[in-house]
Amino acid sequence: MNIWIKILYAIISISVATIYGLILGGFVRKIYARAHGRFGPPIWQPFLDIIQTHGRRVAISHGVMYYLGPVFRLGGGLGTYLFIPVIYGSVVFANFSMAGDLLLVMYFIFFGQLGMALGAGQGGHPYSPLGIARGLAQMSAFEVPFSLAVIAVAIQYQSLNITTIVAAQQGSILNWTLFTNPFAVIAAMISLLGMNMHSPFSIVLAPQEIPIGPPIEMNGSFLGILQTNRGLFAAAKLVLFMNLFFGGATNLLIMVIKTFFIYLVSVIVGASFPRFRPEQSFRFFLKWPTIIGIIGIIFVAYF
Amino acid sequence: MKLKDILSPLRVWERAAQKPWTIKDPINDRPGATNYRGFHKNDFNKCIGCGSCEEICQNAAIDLVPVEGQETKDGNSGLRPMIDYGRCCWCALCVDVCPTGSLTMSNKYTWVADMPEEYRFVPGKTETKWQESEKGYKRSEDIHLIDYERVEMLEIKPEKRDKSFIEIVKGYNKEQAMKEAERCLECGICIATCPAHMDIPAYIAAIREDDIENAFRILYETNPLPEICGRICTHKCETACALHNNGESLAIRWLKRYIADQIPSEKYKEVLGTEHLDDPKIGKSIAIIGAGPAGISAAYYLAIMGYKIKIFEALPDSGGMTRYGIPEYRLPYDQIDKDIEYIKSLGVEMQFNTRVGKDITLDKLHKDYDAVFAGTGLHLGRSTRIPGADNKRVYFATDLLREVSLGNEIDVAENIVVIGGGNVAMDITRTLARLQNKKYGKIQILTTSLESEDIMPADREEIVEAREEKAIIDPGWGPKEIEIQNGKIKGLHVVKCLSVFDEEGRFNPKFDDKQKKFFKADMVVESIGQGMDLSYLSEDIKSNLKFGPRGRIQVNENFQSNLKWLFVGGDIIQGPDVIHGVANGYIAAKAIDGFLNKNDKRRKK
Amino acid sequence: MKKKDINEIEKQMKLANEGLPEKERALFSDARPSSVAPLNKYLEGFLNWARSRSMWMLAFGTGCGATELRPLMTSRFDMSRFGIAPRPTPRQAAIFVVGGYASIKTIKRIVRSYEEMQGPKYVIALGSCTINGGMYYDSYYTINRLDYYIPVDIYIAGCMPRPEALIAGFNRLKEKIRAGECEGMNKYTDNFDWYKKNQKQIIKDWNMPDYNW
Amino acid sequence: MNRMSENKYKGFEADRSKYPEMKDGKPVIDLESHKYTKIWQGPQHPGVTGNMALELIIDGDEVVDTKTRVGYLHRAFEKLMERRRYIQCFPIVCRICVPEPDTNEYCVSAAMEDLSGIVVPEKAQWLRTLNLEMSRVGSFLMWLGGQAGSIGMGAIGQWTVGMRDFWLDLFEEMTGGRVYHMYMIPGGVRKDLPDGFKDRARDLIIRTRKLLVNIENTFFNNIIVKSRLKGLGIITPEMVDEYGIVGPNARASGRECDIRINNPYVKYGELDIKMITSNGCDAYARAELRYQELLQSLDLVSQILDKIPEKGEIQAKLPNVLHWKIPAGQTYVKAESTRGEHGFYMVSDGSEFPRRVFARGASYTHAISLLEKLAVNISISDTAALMVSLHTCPPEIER
Amino acid sequence: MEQILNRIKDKIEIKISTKKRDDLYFFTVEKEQIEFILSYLKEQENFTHLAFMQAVDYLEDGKFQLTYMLYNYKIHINLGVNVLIDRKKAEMFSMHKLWPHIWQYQREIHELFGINFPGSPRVNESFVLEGWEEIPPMRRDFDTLEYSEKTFYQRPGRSTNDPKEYMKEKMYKNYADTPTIRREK
Repeated sequence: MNIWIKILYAIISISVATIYGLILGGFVRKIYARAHGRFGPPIWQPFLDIIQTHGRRVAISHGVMYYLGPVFRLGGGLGTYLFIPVIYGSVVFANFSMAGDLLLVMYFIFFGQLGMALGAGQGGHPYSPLGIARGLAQMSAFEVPFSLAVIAVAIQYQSLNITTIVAAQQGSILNWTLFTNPFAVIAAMISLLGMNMHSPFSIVLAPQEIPIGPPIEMNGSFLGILQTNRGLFAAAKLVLFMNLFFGGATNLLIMVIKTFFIYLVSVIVGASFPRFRPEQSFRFFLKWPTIIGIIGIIFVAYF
Repeated sequence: MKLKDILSPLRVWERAAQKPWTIKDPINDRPGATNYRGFHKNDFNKCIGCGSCEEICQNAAIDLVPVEGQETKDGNSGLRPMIDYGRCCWCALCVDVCPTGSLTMSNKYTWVADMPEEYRFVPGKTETKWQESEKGYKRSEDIHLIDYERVEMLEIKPEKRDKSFIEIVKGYNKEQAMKEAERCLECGICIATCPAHMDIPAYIAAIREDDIENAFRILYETNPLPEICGRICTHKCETACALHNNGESLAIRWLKRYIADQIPSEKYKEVLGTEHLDDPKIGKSIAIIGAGPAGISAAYYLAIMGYKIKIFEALPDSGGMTRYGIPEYRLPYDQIDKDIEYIKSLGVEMQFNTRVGKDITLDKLHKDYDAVFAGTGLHLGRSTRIPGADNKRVYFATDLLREVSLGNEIDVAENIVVIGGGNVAMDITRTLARLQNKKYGKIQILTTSLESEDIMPADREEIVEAREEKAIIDPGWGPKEIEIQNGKIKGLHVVKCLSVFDEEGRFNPKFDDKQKKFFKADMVVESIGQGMDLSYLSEDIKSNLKFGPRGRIQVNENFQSNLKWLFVGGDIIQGPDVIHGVANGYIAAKAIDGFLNKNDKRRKK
Repeated sequence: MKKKDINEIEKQMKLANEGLPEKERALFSDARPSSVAPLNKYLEGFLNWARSRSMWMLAFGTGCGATELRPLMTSRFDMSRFGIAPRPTPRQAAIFVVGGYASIKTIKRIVRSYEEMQGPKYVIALGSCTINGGMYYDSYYTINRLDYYIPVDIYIAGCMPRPEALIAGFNRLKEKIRAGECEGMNKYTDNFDWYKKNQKQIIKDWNMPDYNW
Repeated sequence: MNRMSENKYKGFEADRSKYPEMKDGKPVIDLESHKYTKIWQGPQHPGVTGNMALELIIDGDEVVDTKTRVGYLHRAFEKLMERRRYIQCFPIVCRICVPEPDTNEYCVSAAMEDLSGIVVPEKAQWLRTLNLEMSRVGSFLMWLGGQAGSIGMGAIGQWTVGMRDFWLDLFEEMTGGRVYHMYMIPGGVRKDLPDGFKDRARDLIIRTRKLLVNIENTFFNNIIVKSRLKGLGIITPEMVDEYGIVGPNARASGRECDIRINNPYVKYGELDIKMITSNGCDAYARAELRYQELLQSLDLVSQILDKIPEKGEIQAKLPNVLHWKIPAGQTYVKAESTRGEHGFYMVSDGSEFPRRVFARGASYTHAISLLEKLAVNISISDTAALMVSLHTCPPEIER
Repeated sequence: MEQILNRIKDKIEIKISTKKRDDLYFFTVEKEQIEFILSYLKEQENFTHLAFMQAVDYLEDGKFQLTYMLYNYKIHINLGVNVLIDRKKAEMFSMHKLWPHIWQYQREIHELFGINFPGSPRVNESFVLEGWEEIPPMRRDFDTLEYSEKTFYQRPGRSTNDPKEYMKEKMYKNYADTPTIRREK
């Protein structure tokens, strides 16, 4: 296939994912609002917010790294997304899936955060490093069960290619990892809670504790990029989970339904619980999910 | 760790299934509550611009500003509150304190503006969306920030007073006076209404401060007869009182009396600072005809300005109508003396039993003195001129009152009818009632008037008290004829009076001839007004003098007649009442001072 | 022009930052803020539309007014419906709701937060206290007129203005933004010296840079 | 107290021994060493009504030293009242505490009545009681939301603040004001209850109870809430006197101090009211106690609604308020607010203006002396929760 | 309570003692006795709760009155202890040994009244005021309105009319002032 066509497809795919991610974000806000007993913002509110942030006349910068922070973050989002095949069998949404892309994706999930840490650190506000410390620590923590789950999946399907993993799950609903290896899925879903940073794992932004943490100094277009990335990255994560554990999707509608329900888990937990203290959060991830993850591996490896 | 603690929180989502609380359109869906304290409204028809709202506003948010179309008149300053919403805290104290109840609040509460200056507005004038709004906070009748009830004045009971001429009203004691003085709002609207423009709020404030001497000095600034005025003033100020709009007006008259009563006569000079006035310095002298309120007032102010004064009085004592027209139970003679003795002590000479025009001519006064002030008053009675009114047992009230004051015996009949509805009618009614009671041990006196009870010119309390004293008041009848048999009066025929004034406000009574009544009487007293006696003016002067309507001498605003040296004031010009006389005398005194000084300058040139 | 003169002018264009200790001056910017002209009509119109639909408010509740912001944010009034959202940091916020009286200690923070906000920025002043001192007109520690210290776009009457009045205020602000009438930020930079003078007159211990970039 | 002896709470007691240098009982912190970070929380802080700053020295996530900075809301009420007539004082005092203004109104009115010997009519007393208790409900509701919000559970805050708004609707009907009621004036109250008020109030009580059941399920039976609030900010019973702690904070440490019961004012003596105490001593115990008190307040409101007389005077006669002088003297009137003892000390010198008015707010010691002690050795995540758990209301500190 | 008062009267001389209500008493003691009396009340008589401590400025008498409001949880009675101190030499003993939280009252009084409390912790730290340069604002001789007008620019353009003067102007302008009394000198 021509590389240009591939790039064109990738752009389409990215746009769709970003728009979907943002709409999903808007929709989730509405769901939260219902739990609060109110109507909530319109679902296209995230788009308006992005336009508005980009429309700022002044955007103060704190140095080179400060520019790079959001860029890295978006790079992380893009990187994550671009190596995940979104729709099984579709050419347009195949992205750059290749052998071993699972490892690459896992790296990119981390990558964005690190970049952000650099940029936010340059902002100079004391709350930024606090937030970064929390964010990185928590990420390291939830990475453990997540990695264990991924390892379990890799062992199970004997592949590090997401497309292969998805392909292996086709056929029947019982082929999904969810049913073939429930322990790994539970471990992964718990770490997804941390990854989505809804309560009780919203310790990074935590407006009541460290006013919004790392992006405290981010403004204007910097923030706009971060927000765009939030849509894209959310979509990427959900698609990844869908692919790894819920049998992937063969068309857009299934993708939307599946990812929405995956996201809903975070939302349901998020509205019900307050925030953990940071160390509680770290301890939590290193305790139950890790054990479950290990059980998952043992389950795949020996049964 | 309990499983319940993990699962129970998920019940948060129960709420999601319920209807949200959110108000769909908050701006329009939610009017303020019925008594919400929203933006201000003001009813200009009620507002009198007293400024109580300004006074009580703890944020200094209210200014009083003149408003187009609101005229300044008696009892209404013409000012209206302008509220600065850059200050207001919507505590509604202004609404609660408003004595007229004109200031209220709507239940509207949304006002957004770009410029802060917009937030100053005059409720009632500035066009607002909420002026017509019905709901909103109004003053509750149940709460009292201001006392609308007067401190009760102690009076002698009717059973005890109806035989004697001792003073009925006892006057306030210190505690009562302080309490009454506390009710004052200090708006000052009454000052304009008082003919003498006394500084009423100032002396009431002095009472509150218990600084009677200062209060007394304030009284004497414009009124040298506080004891007299403190008892029998027509107290027009009290009708203008802001409290009058929603309750009983302040007892200004009684407070004035309280002040004057507190100062013994020997301390007058000390308090007023007039110890060393004995020797007139200017060397000009002024003659005053009539020792009534107008004359005495003029004399006092001229005297303290350093003129030499001589008063000529036809009757044997000073005071004019206050002594000879007002019964002693309202104004004891020693109180008149207290006021007048002080003025005498300033070097004012008084020559009694000297009728100008008879004992001494006006021309001579003109020749001997630099200026003349005439305050001769209304001493002649007016007749109804109905058939039978010329009988000898038909009297004028003024004549009878004068006789009583002079101590002469009056032939009181058993049945008396008084015609008239004014204060003089009440005075004569009650005087004759007392005399009847003394003579016959019972009271059979009836007073009738043209005016129905609600428009009777007499003071309410006079009517009430007269009734308490068992006199019968039967107003609303027009006298038709006095029935006379054999030269003796049998009674008075009256017909129902429907209205006294016509639509244009002129005196033009209408009667209903079908409703008739007959009042049995042996004696009839007419008290329908008084006339002036200008016989002291010589023909020569009379022909030079200009006269105004109703036979009154025409004077300018300084009570100067067209003969520059002659000043006229008192009942013959304005009134009739004491306070106008005092005010006239005061103005005339200053005018005389100005007139003489001006002449001085001319001469020097 | 001589080089010396140019240096002189450049020096005048710089802010003195006199409140800062000597060694810290280098850490802070001493450039003057400059006004930014609006873009061309259509683009600016589009941005203004977006700005009016996504109003990010600084969650700095100064004074009593903050009390009514809570019902506004929560279920009964739910301002998020109108695109209004609180932001915990001034960098991201565009609307400053000054909720009533501002003591000297607070006005210092208000000025600082306002300057840290990135333009275009709008100020809504709540209640009597910001207009003419309100009930604290005679207090020695509260300001009387907010517009002497920062430019104000909208005033809402009340003490407190109810949430409904606040929504009406936001609606009016939306109209103004869409009409392109809210140039408070440029007004601030254009009259920078005047505002600074007023601020420094009441904030006696000025220990921050002259302009908080 | 039993809980106190358990070992697991010991770790949370402020223990400064592990810090490098101590001088005069205080840690010496050298910021230049780059070991510590100085950070300001506030002046704005969600969960706290009003502006108050915490100057924190942190070591990583742990707070090493705290200083409370107030003054952002200083309006000099006491100075202003010295130049206001007595009647003009009551609109201004309610601004001292925004979520619960009525206690201030009551105290200042009662102080004037006490000094001038005015007796408040029966019905006015009942209306005052109703108003005070309703304001307690409103304040507790708001606090509950604040406590939940401070640890990141937004839903509770959304519910309770929304519910409080319904109570504000009742206030609006009753008093004519939404937030600042300015209802109790010296001598009595300003308005009688509107028609149908009692039914609406009873209806709202039922709705509030329903909501509270929901909150109990979701907030108090919540594992994370328990894990965060238990053991946080322990007030030992000995500290109660040392720090002048009052109200729910002291009651949660076992001290029986409720002015409504100990020194009954208005009509509290005629109501069936029980002292609620707890021995938990920590933030969770305080939250639970306040929740119980909220339920009790709802009960009291319905009791008052039953007992309130239909007819009667609502205000005693005052002299003309424009020149109302109060005889010289001094008095101290206190009432139980949601935060504890709220009192007004008023000194009159016989003139038309008060000589001195002092508003004693419960937060005065809670937010400064106590908070500075408790907010040491805790995670920076917990400062907000701790601050809210003491129910600080900064405006009544600086006034 | 009477017994307690009698016991105190046995120990020291009380100048003025008033019973305001059944649960509120006040008495005045000398400055030197304050330390003793407060510790006695706290230790012996169970007045363990210090509700507040405040100052009142009696400018006319040249005195500050300090009030310590104590509360007894056993008998539920408030007791106010007043002390008068000289305004010129405004200084008071610090009571922070008895109640640790009193330091902040003392800090506030120090800032707002300018009364010194030697030995009180952190007494010189600023409490509510920041950058204050005038005399302590709660003193009676500090005029807050004047300061506010001078400093905070009231919005111009307001003017008011006194109804009294306005009506005089409109209705009886010529009714001029009282004639002056001409006296001999």
